[in-house]
Amino acid sequence: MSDLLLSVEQVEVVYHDVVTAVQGVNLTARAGQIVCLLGSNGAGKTTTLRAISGFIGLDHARVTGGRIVFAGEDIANAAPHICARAGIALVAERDKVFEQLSVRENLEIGMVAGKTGSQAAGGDRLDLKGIYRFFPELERLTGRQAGFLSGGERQMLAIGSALLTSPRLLLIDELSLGLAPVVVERLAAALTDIRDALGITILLVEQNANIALSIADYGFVMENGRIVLDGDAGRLLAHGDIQEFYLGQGAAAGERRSYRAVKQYARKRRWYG
Amino acid sequence: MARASGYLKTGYGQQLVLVETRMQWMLLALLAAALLALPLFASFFLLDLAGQIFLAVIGAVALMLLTGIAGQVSLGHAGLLAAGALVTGILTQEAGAPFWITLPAATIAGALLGLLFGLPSLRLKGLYLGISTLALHFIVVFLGQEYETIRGFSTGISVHPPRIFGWELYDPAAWYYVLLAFDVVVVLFALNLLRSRTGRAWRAVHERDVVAEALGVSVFRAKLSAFVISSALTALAGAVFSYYRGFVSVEAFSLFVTIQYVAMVIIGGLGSILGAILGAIFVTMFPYAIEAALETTGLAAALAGYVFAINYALFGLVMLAFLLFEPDGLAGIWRRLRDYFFLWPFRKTPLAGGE
Amino acid sequence: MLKKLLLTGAVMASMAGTALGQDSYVVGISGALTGPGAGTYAPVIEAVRMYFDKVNKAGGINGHKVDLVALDNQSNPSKAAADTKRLLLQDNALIIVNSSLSSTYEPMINETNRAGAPLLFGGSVCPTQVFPKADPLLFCTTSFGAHYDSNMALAFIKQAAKEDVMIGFSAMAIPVSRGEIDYAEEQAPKMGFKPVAKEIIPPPTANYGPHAVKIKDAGANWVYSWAPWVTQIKTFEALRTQGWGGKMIAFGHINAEDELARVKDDGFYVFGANALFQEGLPIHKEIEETAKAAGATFPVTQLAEGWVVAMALDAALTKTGWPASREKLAAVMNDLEIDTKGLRGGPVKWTADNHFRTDAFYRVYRWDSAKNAIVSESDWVSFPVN
Amino acid sequence: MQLLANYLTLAALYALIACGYVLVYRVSRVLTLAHGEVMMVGAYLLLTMGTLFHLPPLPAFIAALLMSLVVGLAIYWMVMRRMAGETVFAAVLVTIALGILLRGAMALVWTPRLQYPAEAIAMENPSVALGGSVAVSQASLLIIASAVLVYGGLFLFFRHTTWGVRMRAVGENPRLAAQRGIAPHGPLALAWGIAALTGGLAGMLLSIDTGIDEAMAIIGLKTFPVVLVGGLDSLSGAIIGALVVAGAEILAIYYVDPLVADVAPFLVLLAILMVRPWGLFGTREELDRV
Repeated sequence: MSDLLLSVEQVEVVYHDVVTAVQGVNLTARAGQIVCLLGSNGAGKTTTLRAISGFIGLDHARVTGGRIVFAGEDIANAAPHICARAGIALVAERDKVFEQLSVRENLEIGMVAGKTGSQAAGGDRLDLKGIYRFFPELERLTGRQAGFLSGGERQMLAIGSALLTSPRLLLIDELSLGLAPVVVERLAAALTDIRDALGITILLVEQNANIALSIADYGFVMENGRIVLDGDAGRLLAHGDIQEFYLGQGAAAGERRSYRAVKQYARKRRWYG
Repeated sequence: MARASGYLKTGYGQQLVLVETRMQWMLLALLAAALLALPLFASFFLLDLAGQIFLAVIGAVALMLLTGIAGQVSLGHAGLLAAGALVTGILTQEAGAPFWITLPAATIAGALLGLLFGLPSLRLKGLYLGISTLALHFIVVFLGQEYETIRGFSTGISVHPPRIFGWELYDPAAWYYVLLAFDVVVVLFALNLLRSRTGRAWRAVHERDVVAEALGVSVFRAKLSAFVISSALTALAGAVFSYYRGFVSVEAFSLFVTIQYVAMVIIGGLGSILGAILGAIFVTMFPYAIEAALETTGLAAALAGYVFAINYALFGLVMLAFLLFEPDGLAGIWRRLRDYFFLWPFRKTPLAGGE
Repeated sequence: MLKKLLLTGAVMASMAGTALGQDSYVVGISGALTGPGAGTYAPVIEAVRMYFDKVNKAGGINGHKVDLVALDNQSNPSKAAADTKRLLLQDNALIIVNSSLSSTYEPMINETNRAGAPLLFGGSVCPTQVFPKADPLLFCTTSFGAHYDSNMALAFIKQAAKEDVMIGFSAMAIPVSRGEIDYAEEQAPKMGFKPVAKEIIPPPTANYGPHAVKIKDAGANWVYSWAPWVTQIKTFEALRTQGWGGKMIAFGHINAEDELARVKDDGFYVFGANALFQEGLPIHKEIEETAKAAGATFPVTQLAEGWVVAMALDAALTKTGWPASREKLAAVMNDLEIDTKGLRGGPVKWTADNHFRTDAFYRVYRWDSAKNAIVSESDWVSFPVN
Repeated sequence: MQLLANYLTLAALYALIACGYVLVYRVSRVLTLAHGEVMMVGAYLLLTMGTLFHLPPLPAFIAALLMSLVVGLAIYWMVMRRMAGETVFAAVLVTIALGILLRGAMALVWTPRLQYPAEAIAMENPSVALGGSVAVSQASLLIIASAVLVYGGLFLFFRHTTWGVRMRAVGENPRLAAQRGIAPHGPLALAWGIAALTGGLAGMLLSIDTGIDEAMAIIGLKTFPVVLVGGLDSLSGAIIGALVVAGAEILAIYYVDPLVADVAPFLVLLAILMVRPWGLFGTREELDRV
């Protein structure tokens, strides 16, 4: 476990001093891994992600229990820009790019801040060229105002800009949300490339388990503010509950049942044959 | 007004009751007795101060309804006061109208101005709205000044004390009771308004007008009614002011007056009628308190030429302090104090994780 | 000095209800000690205070001291009304003095008339009620007075101008100033002048340029302004900036002497009723010495106006004798001649229907760059007031 | 022609004042109502440089400008920083309170009477002939030149410098900026600093022309319509706003009645807001934020 980069230990997050959003969350990511965090709406995935990136402070929430250890330091409740400078980059679900800035300026913002951040473990310092290598589309659009980009282009720009802060850990919230399947596949492939090339750890929060598990090394499943299941991506992909939960026919039809419902169903099936 | 706590309401009727407990009745009676007896002891200076406070309360309650409750920013408050006063002055000068004509006329004029300047609120929000109401101020002052110049009232328009059945309202103590009665009526009116459909609509619009619209509140009606009612009350306050002081002059309604009223609702605590009253008391007494403080500490001699500047600077400082450290204002402080005594010796324990 | 004044006021205020005037003359002042306009009015009140400190030290008037209760109305009409009520009802003042912006007049007149007390305007513009046919209770010693000032200015232009006069006017957008300039505009054609421009300028104006351009483009070779000093001087400076070569006459407010020396322009005339200190009359020496001894806060050049107010009060109280009452004092003031000892061109004389002065004396000054000093353009000129 | 020169002077002055409002608004979403007072601080600092240190014009200006910058930074650091996360309305009220405080403090330090910084720093303000019969004061020329320089400088700054891009980023989306590792305090403080610097400069130049007293704060207030006409978050809008409002004012003085000059800007503003509630160049969504 020497190459453990991130470890979330028994974390509890409380909103407005009253509402407990997640409780006893345990999660780890090793250097160079792609880890995914699955769960249905409201399971607490995003809260966990925002706790790691320091953003919950802006939403009147606090980590009230447990530790978030990143590269050996507890960063629970640190301000977002501190987390960013420590080497954590977040690609949020909304608020992806500065719409009034050009593509180039968006990327440069990352670079500016990246000067103070830690260098990607083992990787060389990235520059614009490096980003254009992963996302050639952006080079073409370099002078374009980011507000006019398509959804896929925005996502690429957001990832590119985040990468330029030289992170060691890249957090991505809902990579696939609202994007065409072709684009999602393209992005997923790029993420694998990025990991391979830069050795960056990626934590992916996804509702689309298929895509996530296909590129991830390890996966966690959240339900009602707790981690209920974890394991190697391959094993999860083969796990019956996950099959039922995310990949089954119901899921394909757009109906995603909760993990608990799936468990109950499975139990009933065992009892009643 | 203190609210009861610690017991359950068992019917909707109880929600609508203004005074809930016997204790509150007693306190209110005590307060009323004190207020009624004050002129028997107070010097002229104190009576006049009380009169100023009573006048300020009307204006502050009006602004509280608009800004604190309905959430519509207005920087035209001094303009509306001026409008009410000017209508009174012009009617007395040109037509010799008695108070029972001028007061309603001023109120109606205020309502019409409110309608006119509430219209932008349907399209404008927040700061933009504030600035557009600022235009109201400049326009009223401009018109008032034109009138004063053209009619040759270069030093202001004189308004004679109101006559009621041949009896002239001039004595400070008499004014005290009249203004007190005015305040009681205005405060009761405001409190009742807030419990009505209109009041609830205002609060809803304040929270989020889009949602309010979706819930079936007519945003159009709510915003306009807030402007109209608040402006009518404000203009009425201006008219009463002109009778109390016996004159009208646009110079008496500078932009600083607007700021003072805004300060009253902030310092008092946005969203509460009690806050408006406390704020009016605080802001009106503030300069006198500073002068008294300077004098008792012996600093008056050293700072004589600077009293105005000191007052001004400290006023800004206090307003700033309230905004930064006590956003709930005096009403918030009052609630905390009350809860503390109410619950003593059982200290309130905050919810887990709270501070 | 001012400190003492305010302290007295404050102490008086705290002694709510205590009857004053058992064995002294009580004079109430409601003026702008601080706040807007204080620059003009505070020196007046300070001079009055200095004067009576001196008088009291020398034994008072008719053997009785003069109690001065000065309240700071900060040019706020509402506060002026409250202060006056208090001075009359609580402090039992014999007479009230107003030295403040004109917006405070109406409320104060209301209160004093009701109480039957005389009200003296000192240093602030004289209201119309003091001119014939005067209100029995209102009086004024202020050096400027509507209509007579404009008559004087126009007469001076008539005498000084060698060419045909195309006259421009400048006023501040306040009723007092506008009214007077309207009057002057009416009078100008009667003097044979051609009024070509009239600019009414809002008080906080970022740029006087556009207003000046209008006056200049209209072809004015003389400009007359009767307004607070700011408007007068800024109009003039903007005109000069535009390269205007004409001459301007404006009223000499209390800071005129210092300002003439600052602007140093031969074509800028000021007229007024007070003799400037550079004339060095004995009365000027006396004021200077008193000011020095009392540690005055304001330049001595600004104290003449208030000195005249004090002289008037002194004369009125002396003639009233002891015991004094409001009625007695008012009766005396309805027939009174105040010796100004050269501060004015002649005595200030009040009669039953004239509470301004029977004769208005004026003098015109300007900067003379050849002599590098302020020079007097004319000797005292007088206009009968009726 | 003379009219045109005066028009440009007034427009330049308004633009110079307005850019402070826009800068602060754009980066922190706060409409500052203390800008007039900040202008006055600048002018008084210039005065003090002359009366206390007897500096000649250029060093006096430089020193006063630097001190204005510090005043702006201090305002952010001591007051506005605490308003993070509060409602926009509360923040605006804080600036009102700040304005009152500053005005009182200035009256205490410098007295409220009319004073002349030009005399204090021994600066001549001659009339400059521009050919024909057109002449303006030297200070007017300086105002026009400063406005051009300041706006040119700001455009370059925002386009091409790291800090400029950062300020735009924080202004548009402070959360995202934080995600990219930008601490919000730097750009916000800088915005207040530059606003105080440009406002102070406007105040100083104006005071050279007309002296300084309390009325200057009201001139700051009269610049509101300029900013709102152009759109609160747009620098180029501020230029257009200044041209429109100054034009309305000058036309009112020249062709209608000088008395209307005070009201004209507000009438223009009302008219424009009725048609485009977010100003000529403002961003539409801004309306929902305030």
